[in-house]
Amino acid sequence: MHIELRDQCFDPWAEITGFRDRMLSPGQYGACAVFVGTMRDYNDGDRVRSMYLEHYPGMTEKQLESLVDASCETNNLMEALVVHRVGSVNPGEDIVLVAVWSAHRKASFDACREIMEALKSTAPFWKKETLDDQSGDRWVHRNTPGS
Amino acid sequence: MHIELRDQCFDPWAEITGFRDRMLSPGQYGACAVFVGTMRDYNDGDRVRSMYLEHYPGMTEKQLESLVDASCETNNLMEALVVHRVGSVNPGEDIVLVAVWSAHRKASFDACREIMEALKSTAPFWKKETLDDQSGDRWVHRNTPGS
Amino acid sequence: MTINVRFFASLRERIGVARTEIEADSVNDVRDVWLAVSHQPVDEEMLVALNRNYASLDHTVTDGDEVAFFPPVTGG
Amino acid sequence: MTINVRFFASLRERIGVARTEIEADSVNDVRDVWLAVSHQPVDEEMLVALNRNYASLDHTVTDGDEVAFFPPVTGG
Repeated sequence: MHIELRDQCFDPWAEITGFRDRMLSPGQYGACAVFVGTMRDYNDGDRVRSMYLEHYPGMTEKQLESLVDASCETNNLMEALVVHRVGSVNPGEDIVLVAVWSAHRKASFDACREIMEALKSTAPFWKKETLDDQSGDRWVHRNTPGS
Repeated sequence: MHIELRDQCFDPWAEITGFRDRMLSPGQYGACAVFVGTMRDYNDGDRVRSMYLEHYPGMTEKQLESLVDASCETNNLMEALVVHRVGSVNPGEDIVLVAVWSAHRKASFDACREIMEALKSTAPFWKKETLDDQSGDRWVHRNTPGS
Repeated sequence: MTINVRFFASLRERIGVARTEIEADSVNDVRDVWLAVSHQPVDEEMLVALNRNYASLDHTVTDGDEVAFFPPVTGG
Repeated sequence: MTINVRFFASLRERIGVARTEIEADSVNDVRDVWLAVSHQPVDEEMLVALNRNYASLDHTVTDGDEVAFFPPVTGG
Protein backbone atom coordinates (compact mmCIF):
# COMPACT_ATOMS: atom_id res chain seq x y z
CA MET A 1 0.00 0.00 0.00
CA HIS A 2 1.31 3.42 -0.92
CA ILE A 3 -0.29 6.83 -0.31
CA GLU A 4 1.27 10.00 -1.60
CA LEU A 5 0.48 13.71 -1.82
CA ARG A 6 2.07 15.62 -4.71
CA ASP A 7 2.45 19.34 -5.26
CA GLN A 8 3.51 18.82 -8.90
CA CYS A 9 1.94 17.22 -11.99
CA PHE A 10 2.17 13.43 -12.12
CA ASP A 11 1.56 10.81 -14.80
CA PRO A 12 -0.88 8.26 -13.30
CA TRP A 13 -0.04 5.62 -15.91
CA ALA A 14 3.68 5.83 -15.15
CA GLU A 15 2.90 5.68 -11.41
CA ILE A 16 0.85 2.52 -11.96
CA THR A 17 3.49 0.67 -13.96
CA GLY A 18 6.31 1.76 -11.63
CA PHE A 19 4.39 0.67 -8.54
CA ARG A 20 3.30 -2.62 -10.12
CA ASP A 21 6.87 -3.47 -11.15
CA ARG A 22 8.16 -2.78 -7.62
CA MET A 23 5.34 -4.39 -5.63
CA LEU A 24 3.71 -7.21 -7.60
CA SER A 25 4.84 -10.35 -9.41
CA PRO A 26 3.54 -11.22 -12.88
CA GLY A 27 1.04 -14.07 -12.66
CA GLN A 28 0.06 -13.24 -9.08
CA TYR A 29 -2.84 -10.84 -9.68
CA GLY A 30 -5.75 -11.24 -12.08
CA ALA A 31 -7.42 -7.86 -11.82
CA CYS A 32 -6.46 -4.20 -11.63
CA ALA A 33 -9.05 -1.43 -11.30
CA VAL A 34 -8.06 2.20 -11.66
CA PHE A 35 -9.72 5.55 -11.26
CA VAL A 36 -8.15 8.82 -12.37
CA GLY A 37 -9.83 12.14 -11.60
CA THR A 38 -8.77 15.02 -13.83
CA MET A 39 -9.38 18.74 -13.53
CA ARG A 40 -11.98 19.94 -16.02
CA ASP A 41 -11.96 23.43 -17.53
CA TYR A 42 -15.63 23.83 -16.59
CA ASN A 43 -17.66 23.33 -13.41
CA ASP A 44 -21.25 24.16 -12.52
CA GLY A 45 -21.68 25.92 -15.85
CA ASP A 46 -18.61 28.16 -15.53
CA ARG A 47 -15.22 28.11 -17.23
CA VAL A 48 -12.52 27.41 -14.65
CA ARG A 49 -9.00 28.77 -15.11
CA SER A 50 -7.22 27.13 -12.18
CA MET A 51 -7.73 25.54 -8.79
CA TYR A 52 -6.05 25.47 -5.42
CA LEU A 53 -6.22 22.29 -3.33
CA GLU A 54 -5.90 22.97 0.38
CA HIS A 55 -5.33 20.06 2.77
CA TYR A 56 -4.63 19.33 6.43
CA PRO A 57 -1.00 18.14 6.58
CA GLY A 58 -0.77 15.16 8.87
CA MET A 59 -4.46 14.42 9.00
CA THR A 60 -4.97 14.04 5.24
CA GLU A 61 -2.29 11.34 4.95
CA LYS A 62 -3.56 9.60 8.09
CA GLN A 63 -7.15 9.59 6.88
CA LEU A 64 -6.15 8.28 3.43
CA GLU A 65 -4.05 5.51 4.97
CA SER A 66 -6.87 4.51 7.25
CA LEU A 67 -9.51 4.33 4.51
CA VAL A 68 -7.26 2.51 2.04
CA ASP A 69 -6.18 0.10 4.74
CA ALA A 70 -9.82 -0.66 5.59
CA SER A 71 -10.63 -1.36 1.93
CA CYS A 72 -7.56 -3.61 1.52
CA GLU A 73 -8.81 -5.66 4.47
CA THR A 74 -12.45 -5.83 3.43
CA ASN A 75 -11.67 -6.75 -0.16
CA ASN A 76 -8.56 -8.82 0.43
CA LEU A 77 -6.55 -6.66 -1.98
CA MET A 78 -3.02 -7.51 -3.01
CA GLU A 79 -1.93 -3.89 -3.36
CA ALA A 80 -3.32 -0.38 -3.47
CA LEU A 81 -1.86 2.91 -4.67
CA VAL A 82 -3.29 6.39 -4.08
CA VAL A 83 -1.73 9.62 -5.34
CA HIS A 84 -3.44 12.99 -4.77
CA ARG A 85 -2.44 16.50 -5.79
CA VAL A 86 -2.20 19.41 -3.37
CA GLY A 87 -1.60 23.11 -4.13
CA SER A 88 -2.18 24.71 -7.54
CA VAL A 89 -3.74 22.59 -10.28
CA ASN A 90 -4.53 23.54 -13.88
CA PRO A 91 -7.27 22.17 -16.16
CA GLY A 92 -6.30 18.90 -17.83
CA GLU A 93 -3.99 17.91 -14.95
CA ASP A 94 -4.75 14.77 -12.98
CA ILE A 95 -5.90 15.32 -9.39
CA VAL A 96 -6.28 11.82 -8.01
CA LEU A 97 -5.21 8.28 -8.87
CA VAL A 98 -6.59 5.16 -7.18
CA ALA A 99 -5.25 1.80 -8.39
CA VAL A 100 -5.91 -1.56 -6.74
CA TRP A 101 -4.88 -5.14 -7.52
CA SER A 102 -6.63 -8.38 -6.59
CA ALA A 103 -6.99 -12.01 -7.70
CA HIS A 104 -10.48 -11.59 -9.14
CA ARG A 105 -12.35 -8.62 -10.63
CA LYS A 106 -15.11 -8.20 -8.05
CA ALA A 107 -12.70 -7.20 -5.26
CA SER A 108 -10.86 -4.63 -7.35
CA PHE A 109 -14.04 -3.03 -8.76
CA ASP A 110 -15.55 -2.83 -5.27
CA ALA A 111 -12.40 -1.49 -3.64
CA CYS A 112 -11.55 1.13 -6.26
CA ARG A 113 -14.98 2.72 -5.99
CA GLU A 114 -15.15 2.34 -2.21
CA ILE A 115 -11.78 4.08 -1.80
CA MET A 116 -12.81 6.94 -4.09
CA GLU A 117 -16.12 7.46 -2.28
CA ALA A 118 -14.44 7.39 1.13
CA LEU A 119 -11.76 9.78 -0.10
CA LYS A 120 -14.39 12.15 -1.53
CA SER A 121 -16.41 12.21 1.67
CA THR A 122 -13.74 12.05 4.38
CA ALA A 123 -10.23 13.01 3.18
CA PRO A 124 -9.49 16.60 4.24
CA PHE A 125 -9.02 18.35 0.91
CA TRP A 126 -10.75 21.55 -0.15
CA LYS A 127 -10.95 22.95 -3.69
CA LYS A 128 -10.96 26.65 -4.46
CA GLU A 129 -11.61 27.54 -8.07
CA THR A 130 -10.47 30.58 -10.00
CA LEU A 131 -12.98 31.31 -12.77
CA ASP A 132 -12.16 32.47 -16.27
CA ASP A 133 -14.42 35.52 -16.05
CA GLN A 134 -12.28 37.12 -13.34
CA SER A 135 -15.25 37.16 -10.97
CA GLY A 136 -12.85 35.99 -8.29
CA ASP A 137 -12.25 32.73 -6.46
CA ARG A 138 -14.88 30.43 -5.02
CA TRP A 139 -14.76 27.41 -2.76
CA VAL A 140 -16.28 24.23 -4.15
CA HIS A 141 -19.15 23.78 -1.73
CA ARG A 142 -19.66 20.05 -1.79
CA ASN A 143 -18.73 17.01 -3.86
CA THR A 144 -21.41 15.53 -6.11
CA PRO A 145 -22.57 12.08 -5.00
CA GLY A 146 -20.79 9.26 -6.79
CA SER A 147 -23.11 6.36 -6.34
CA MET B 1 -15.12 4.26 -29.20
CA HIS B 2 -12.52 1.72 -30.18
CA ILE B 3 -12.67 -2.08 -29.95
CA GLU B 4 -9.73 -4.25 -30.84
CA LEU B 5 -8.71 -7.90 -30.71
CA ARG B 6 -4.98 -8.64 -30.42
CA ASP B 7 -3.06 -11.83 -30.99
CA GLN B 8 0.09 -10.38 -29.38
CA CYS B 9 0.99 -8.91 -25.97
CA PHE B 10 -0.09 -5.32 -25.44
CA ASP B 11 0.67 -2.66 -22.84
CA PRO B 12 -2.70 -1.41 -21.51
CA TRP B 13 -1.18 1.76 -20.04
CA ALA B 14 0.39 2.73 -23.37
CA GLU B 15 -2.92 1.96 -25.13
CA ILE B 16 -4.75 4.26 -22.69
CA THR B 17 -2.41 7.23 -23.12
CA GLY B 18 -2.22 6.80 -26.91
CA PHE B 19 -6.00 6.62 -27.22
CA ARG B 20 -6.56 9.55 -24.85
CA ASP B 21 -4.09 11.74 -26.76
CA ARG B 22 -5.81 10.95 -30.08
CA MET B 23 -9.43 11.11 -28.94
CA LEU B 24 -9.83 13.49 -25.98
CA SER B 25 -8.94 17.08 -25.16
CA PRO B 26 -7.34 18.03 -21.82
CA GLY B 27 -9.90 19.75 -19.59
CA GLN B 28 -12.86 18.04 -21.27
CA TYR B 29 -13.17 14.92 -19.10
CA GLY B 30 -13.11 14.68 -15.31
CA ALA B 31 -13.06 10.93 -14.78
CA CYS B 32 -11.41 7.86 -16.25
CA ALA B 33 -12.12 4.35 -14.97
CA VAL B 34 -10.04 1.41 -16.10
CA PHE B 35 -10.09 -2.33 -15.67
CA VAL B 36 -7.24 -4.61 -16.70
CA GLY B 37 -7.60 -8.39 -16.48
CA THR B 38 -4.33 -10.30 -16.36
CA MET B 39 -3.60 -13.98 -16.72
CA ARG B 40 -2.75 -15.59 -13.38
CA ASP B 41 -0.39 -18.54 -13.05
CA TYR B 42 -2.99 -20.36 -10.93
CA ASN B 43 -6.70 -21.12 -11.33
CA ASP B 44 -9.08 -23.30 -9.33
CA GLY B 45 -6.19 -24.50 -7.18
CA ASP B 46 -3.93 -25.54 -10.09
CA ARG B 47 -0.79 -24.03 -11.56
CA VAL B 48 -1.48 -22.89 -15.09
CA ARG B 49 1.29 -22.84 -17.69
CA SER B 50 -0.49 -21.20 -20.61
CA MET B 51 -3.88 -20.49 -22.10
CA TYR B 52 -5.53 -20.40 -25.50
CA LEU B 53 -8.29 -17.89 -26.15
CA GLU B 54 -10.68 -19.03 -28.85
CA HIS B 55 -13.19 -16.56 -30.30
CA TYR B 56 -15.81 -16.27 -33.03
CA PRO B 57 -14.32 -13.94 -35.66
CA GLY B 58 -16.95 -11.49 -36.80
CA MET B 59 -19.37 -12.12 -33.97
CA THR B 60 -16.95 -11.30 -31.14
CA GLU B 61 -16.18 -7.84 -32.51
CA LYS B 62 -19.86 -7.21 -33.27
CA GLN B 63 -20.95 -8.24 -29.78
CA LEU B 64 -18.25 -6.10 -28.14
CA GLU B 65 -19.20 -3.07 -30.23
CA SER B 66 -22.85 -3.52 -29.39
CA LEU B 67 -22.31 -3.80 -25.62
CA VAL B 68 -19.82 -0.91 -25.45
CA ASP B 69 -22.11 1.23 -27.56
CA ALA B 70 -25.03 0.52 -25.22
CA SER B 71 -22.96 1.50 -22.19
CA CYS B 72 -21.72 4.71 -23.86
CA GLU B 73 -25.36 5.67 -24.45
CA THR B 74 -26.65 4.74 -21.00
CA ASN B 75 -23.84 6.46 -19.16
CA ASN B 76 -23.27 9.36 -21.52
CA LEU B 77 -19.59 8.47 -21.88
CA MET B 78 -17.13 10.66 -23.76
CA GLU B 79 -15.00 7.76 -24.96
CA ALA B 80 -14.47 4.04 -24.44
CA LEU B 81 -11.61 1.72 -25.34
CA VAL B 82 -11.65 -2.08 -25.22
CA VAL B 83 -8.71 -4.31 -26.14
CA HIS B 84 -8.91 -8.11 -25.77
CA ARG B 85 -6.37 -10.83 -26.48
CA VAL B 86 -7.05 -13.84 -28.68
CA GLY B 87 -4.85 -16.91 -29.27
CA SER B 88 -2.04 -18.01 -26.96
CA VAL B 89 -1.57 -16.13 -23.69
CA ASN B 90 1.04 -16.67 -20.96
CA PRO B 91 0.77 -15.96 -17.21
CA GLY B 92 1.41 -12.32 -16.34
CA GLU B 93 0.18 -11.12 -19.74
CA ASP B 94 -2.83 -8.81 -19.89
CA ILE B 95 -5.98 -10.32 -21.38
CA VAL B 96 -8.45 -7.46 -21.39
CA LEU B 97 -8.44 -3.69 -21.06
CA VAL B 98 -11.56 -1.57 -20.56
CA ALA B 99 -11.07 2.19 -20.24
CA VAL B 100 -13.86 4.79 -20.21
CA TRP B 101 -13.95 8.57 -19.89
CA SER B 102 -16.76 10.81 -18.61
CA ALA B 103 -17.38 14.21 -17.03
CA HIS B 104 -18.09 12.86 -13.53
CA ARG B 105 -16.97 9.73 -11.69
CA LYS B 106 -20.30 7.93 -11.32
CA ALA B 107 -20.71 7.38 -15.07
CA SER B 108 -17.21 6.00 -15.56
CA PHE B 109 -17.37 3.66 -12.54
CA ASP B 110 -20.78 2.35 -13.65
CA ALA B 111 -19.79 1.94 -17.29
CA CYS B 112 -16.43 0.26 -16.71
CA ARG B 113 -17.98 -2.45 -14.57
CA GLU B 114 -21.06 -2.79 -16.78
CA ILE B 115 -18.88 -3.29 -19.87
CA MET B 116 -16.73 -5.91 -18.11
CA GLU B 117 -19.77 -7.84 -16.85
CA ALA B 118 -21.44 -7.75 -20.27
CA LEU B 119 -18.17 -8.83 -21.91
CA LYS B 120 -17.73 -11.68 -19.43
CA SER B 121 -21.26 -12.99 -19.93
CA THR B 122 -21.87 -12.37 -23.64
CA ALA B 123 -18.68 -11.83 -25.69
CA PRO B 124 -17.82 -15.07 -27.53
CA PHE B 125 -14.43 -15.95 -26.07
CA TRP B 126 -13.47 -19.33 -24.62
CA LYS B 127 -10.43 -20.08 -22.48
CA LYS B 128 -8.56 -23.36 -22.60
CA GLU B 129 -5.89 -23.81 -19.97
CA THR B 130 -2.73 -25.89 -20.12
CA LEU B 131 -1.79 -26.97 -16.61
CA ASP B 132 1.71 -27.15 -15.19
CA ASP B 133 1.36 -30.79 -14.15
CA GLN B 134 1.06 -31.98 -17.76
CA SER B 135 -2.36 -33.45 -17.02
CA GLY B 136 -3.46 -31.99 -20.33
CA ASP B 137 -5.65 -29.10 -21.38
CA ARG B 138 -8.99 -28.12 -19.92
CA TRP B 139 -11.69 -25.68 -20.93
CA VAL B 140 -12.60 -23.05 -18.36
CA HIS B 141 -16.18 -24.05 -17.67
CA ARG B 142 -17.72 -20.78 -16.62
CA ASN B 143 -16.70 -17.28 -15.51
CA THR B 144 -17.00 -16.46 -11.81
CA PRO B 145 -19.69 -13.88 -11.07
CA GLY B 146 -18.35 -10.34 -10.79
CA SER B 147 -21.01 -8.58 -8.82
CA MET C 1 -32.00 -24.64 -48.44
CA THR C 2 -28.39 -24.37 -47.26
CA ILE C 3 -27.43 -23.57 -43.66
CA ASN C 4 -23.85 -22.97 -42.54
CA VAL C 5 -23.28 -24.43 -39.11
CA ARG C 6 -20.40 -23.63 -36.77
CA PHE C 7 -19.28 -24.99 -33.43
CA PHE C 8 -16.89 -23.44 -30.93
CA ALA C 9 -14.71 -24.46 -28.00
CA SER C 10 -15.68 -27.60 -26.04
CA LEU C 11 -18.76 -28.07 -28.23
CA ARG C 12 -16.57 -28.04 -31.35
CA GLU C 13 -14.42 -30.73 -29.78
CA ARG C 14 -17.44 -32.82 -28.74
CA ILE C 15 -19.08 -32.63 -32.17
CA GLY C 16 -15.70 -33.12 -33.84
CA VAL C 17 -16.02 -30.44 -36.50
CA ALA C 18 -15.70 -26.66 -36.55
CA ARG C 19 -17.96 -26.08 -39.54
CA THR C 20 -20.45 -27.99 -41.60
CA GLU C 21 -23.10 -27.18 -44.14
CA ILE C 22 -26.53 -28.72 -44.19
CA GLU C 23 -28.78 -28.96 -47.19
CA ALA C 24 -32.32 -29.70 -46.04
CA ASP C 25 -35.89 -28.62 -46.62
CA SER C 26 -37.29 -30.11 -43.41
CA VAL C 27 -35.40 -27.60 -41.26
CA ASN C 28 -37.50 -24.73 -39.85
CA ASP C 29 -35.74 -23.34 -36.82
CA VAL C 30 -32.41 -23.37 -34.95
CA ARG C 31 -33.51 -26.43 -32.93
CA ASP C 32 -34.02 -28.41 -36.16
CA VAL C 33 -30.51 -27.41 -37.27
CA TRP C 34 -29.04 -28.66 -34.00
CA LEU C 35 -30.85 -31.98 -34.19
CA ALA C 36 -29.90 -32.45 -37.86
CA VAL C 37 -26.18 -31.89 -37.28
CA SER C 38 -25.62 -33.30 -33.79
CA HIS C 39 -28.16 -36.14 -33.42
CA GLN C 40 -28.05 -35.21 -29.72
CA PRO C 41 -30.63 -33.72 -27.35
CA VAL C 42 -30.40 -29.99 -26.79
CA ASP C 43 -27.81 -28.95 -24.20
CA GLU C 44 -29.35 -26.68 -21.53
CA GLU C 45 -26.27 -24.47 -21.22
CA MET C 46 -25.58 -24.18 -24.92
CA LEU C 47 -25.63 -20.73 -26.51
CA VAL C 48 -26.85 -20.11 -30.03
CA ALA C 49 -26.08 -17.41 -32.60
CA LEU C 50 -27.91 -16.78 -35.85
CA ASN C 51 -25.94 -14.70 -38.34
CA ARG C 52 -23.59 -13.64 -35.51
CA ASN C 53 -26.31 -12.41 -33.17
CA TYR C 54 -27.54 -14.28 -30.13
CA ALA C 55 -30.72 -16.20 -30.94
CA SER C 56 -33.02 -18.76 -29.36
CA LEU C 57 -33.64 -22.32 -30.50
CA ASP C 58 -37.05 -21.20 -31.79
CA HIS C 59 -35.62 -18.71 -34.27
CA THR C 60 -36.66 -19.51 -37.86
CA VAL C 61 -33.78 -20.12 -40.26
CA THR C 62 -33.68 -19.21 -43.94
CA ASP C 63 -31.47 -20.14 -46.88
CA GLY C 64 -27.85 -19.00 -46.45
CA ASP C 65 -28.05 -18.43 -42.67
CA GLU C 66 -25.06 -19.03 -40.43
CA VAL C 67 -25.99 -20.84 -37.22
CA ALA C 68 -23.43 -21.25 -34.42
CA PHE C 69 -23.53 -23.38 -31.27
CA PHE C 70 -21.19 -22.83 -28.33
CA PRO C 71 -20.77 -23.31 -24.57
CA PRO C 72 -21.03 -20.48 -22.00
CA VAL C 73 -18.44 -17.82 -22.81
CA THR C 74 -15.35 -17.39 -20.62
CA GLY C 75 -13.52 -14.31 -21.89
CA GLY C 76 -12.23 -11.26 -20.04
CA MET D 1 -4.89 23.97 29.84
CA THR D 2 -3.69 24.79 26.31
CA ILE D 3 -5.58 23.79 23.18
CA ASN D 4 -4.25 24.30 19.66
CA VAL D 5 -7.03 25.28 17.31
CA ARG D 6 -6.91 25.15 13.52
CA PHE D 7 -9.30 26.24 10.79
CA PHE D 8 -9.31 25.23 7.13
CA ALA D 9 -10.67 26.43 3.80
CA SER D 10 -13.78 28.65 3.83
CA LEU D 11 -13.99 28.39 7.61
CA ARG D 12 -10.42 29.65 7.93
CA GLU D 13 -11.34 32.62 5.76
CA ARG D 14 -14.53 33.32 7.74
CA ILE D 15 -12.78 33.14 11.12
CA GLY D 16 -9.83 35.05 9.74
CA VAL D 17 -7.04 32.91 11.20
CA ALA D 18 -5.51 29.55 10.34
CA ARG D 19 -4.33 28.72 13.84
CA THR D 20 -4.82 29.96 17.35
CA GLU D 21 -4.09 28.72 20.82
CA ILE D 22 -6.48 28.95 23.73
CA GLU D 23 -5.54 28.88 27.36
CA ALA D 24 -8.63 28.13 29.42
CA ASP D 25 -9.81 25.98 32.27
CA SER D 26 -13.52 26.32 31.56
CA VAL D 27 -13.24 24.30 28.35
CA ASN D 28 -14.47 20.70 28.55
CA ASP D 29 -15.30 19.53 25.06
CA VAL D 30 -14.88 20.42 21.39
CA ARG D 31 -18.08 22.50 21.45
CA ASP D 32 -16.60 24.71 24.21
CA VAL D 33 -13.47 25.19 22.12
CA TRP D 34 -15.56 26.32 19.12
CA LEU D 35 -17.56 28.78 21.19
CA ALA D 36 -14.44 30.17 22.87
CA VAL D 37 -12.62 30.86 19.61
CA SER D 38 -15.44 31.74 17.23
CA HIS D 39 -18.12 33.42 19.37
CA GLN D 40 -20.52 31.99 16.79
CA PRO D 41 -23.22 29.33 16.97
CA VAL D 42 -22.22 25.87 15.82
CA ASP D 43 -22.37 25.37 12.05
CA GLU D 44 -24.47 22.29 11.13
CA GLU D 45 -22.25 21.26 8.24
CA MET D 46 -18.95 21.85 10.01
CA LEU D 47 -16.56 18.93 10.48
CA VAL D 48 -14.36 18.53 13.51
CA ALA D 49 -11.06 16.74 14.09
CA LEU D 50 -9.40 16.06 17.43
CA ASN D 51 -5.70 15.23 17.16
CA ARG D 52 -6.17 14.61 13.44
CA ASN D 53 -9.01 12.12 13.79
CA TYR D 54 -12.65 12.92 13.11
CA ALA D 55 -14.48 13.71 16.35
CA SER D 56 -17.82 15.02 17.51
CA LEU D 57 -18.56 18.28 19.32
CA ASP D 58 -19.09 16.27 22.51
CA HIS D 59 -15.56 14.89 22.58
CA THR D 60 -13.70 15.86 25.78
CA VAL D 61 -10.50 17.82 25.22
CA THR D 62 -7.34 17.64 27.33
CA ASP D 63 -4.22 19.76 27.67
CA GLY D 64 -2.13 19.90 24.46
CA ASP D 65 -4.89 18.68 22.15
CA GLU D 66 -5.15 19.91 18.58
CA VAL D 67 -8.71 20.70 17.54
CA ALA D 68 -9.55 21.50 13.91
CA PHE D 69 -12.71 22.89 12.35
CA PHE D 70 -13.45 22.73 8.63
CA PRO D 71 -16.23 22.68 6.02
CA PRO D 72 -17.32 19.54 4.10
CA VAL D 73 -14.34 18.13 2.19
CA THR D 74 -14.14 18.44 -1.60
CA GLY D 75 -11.10 16.45 -2.73
CA GLY D 76 -10.72 13.78 -5.39
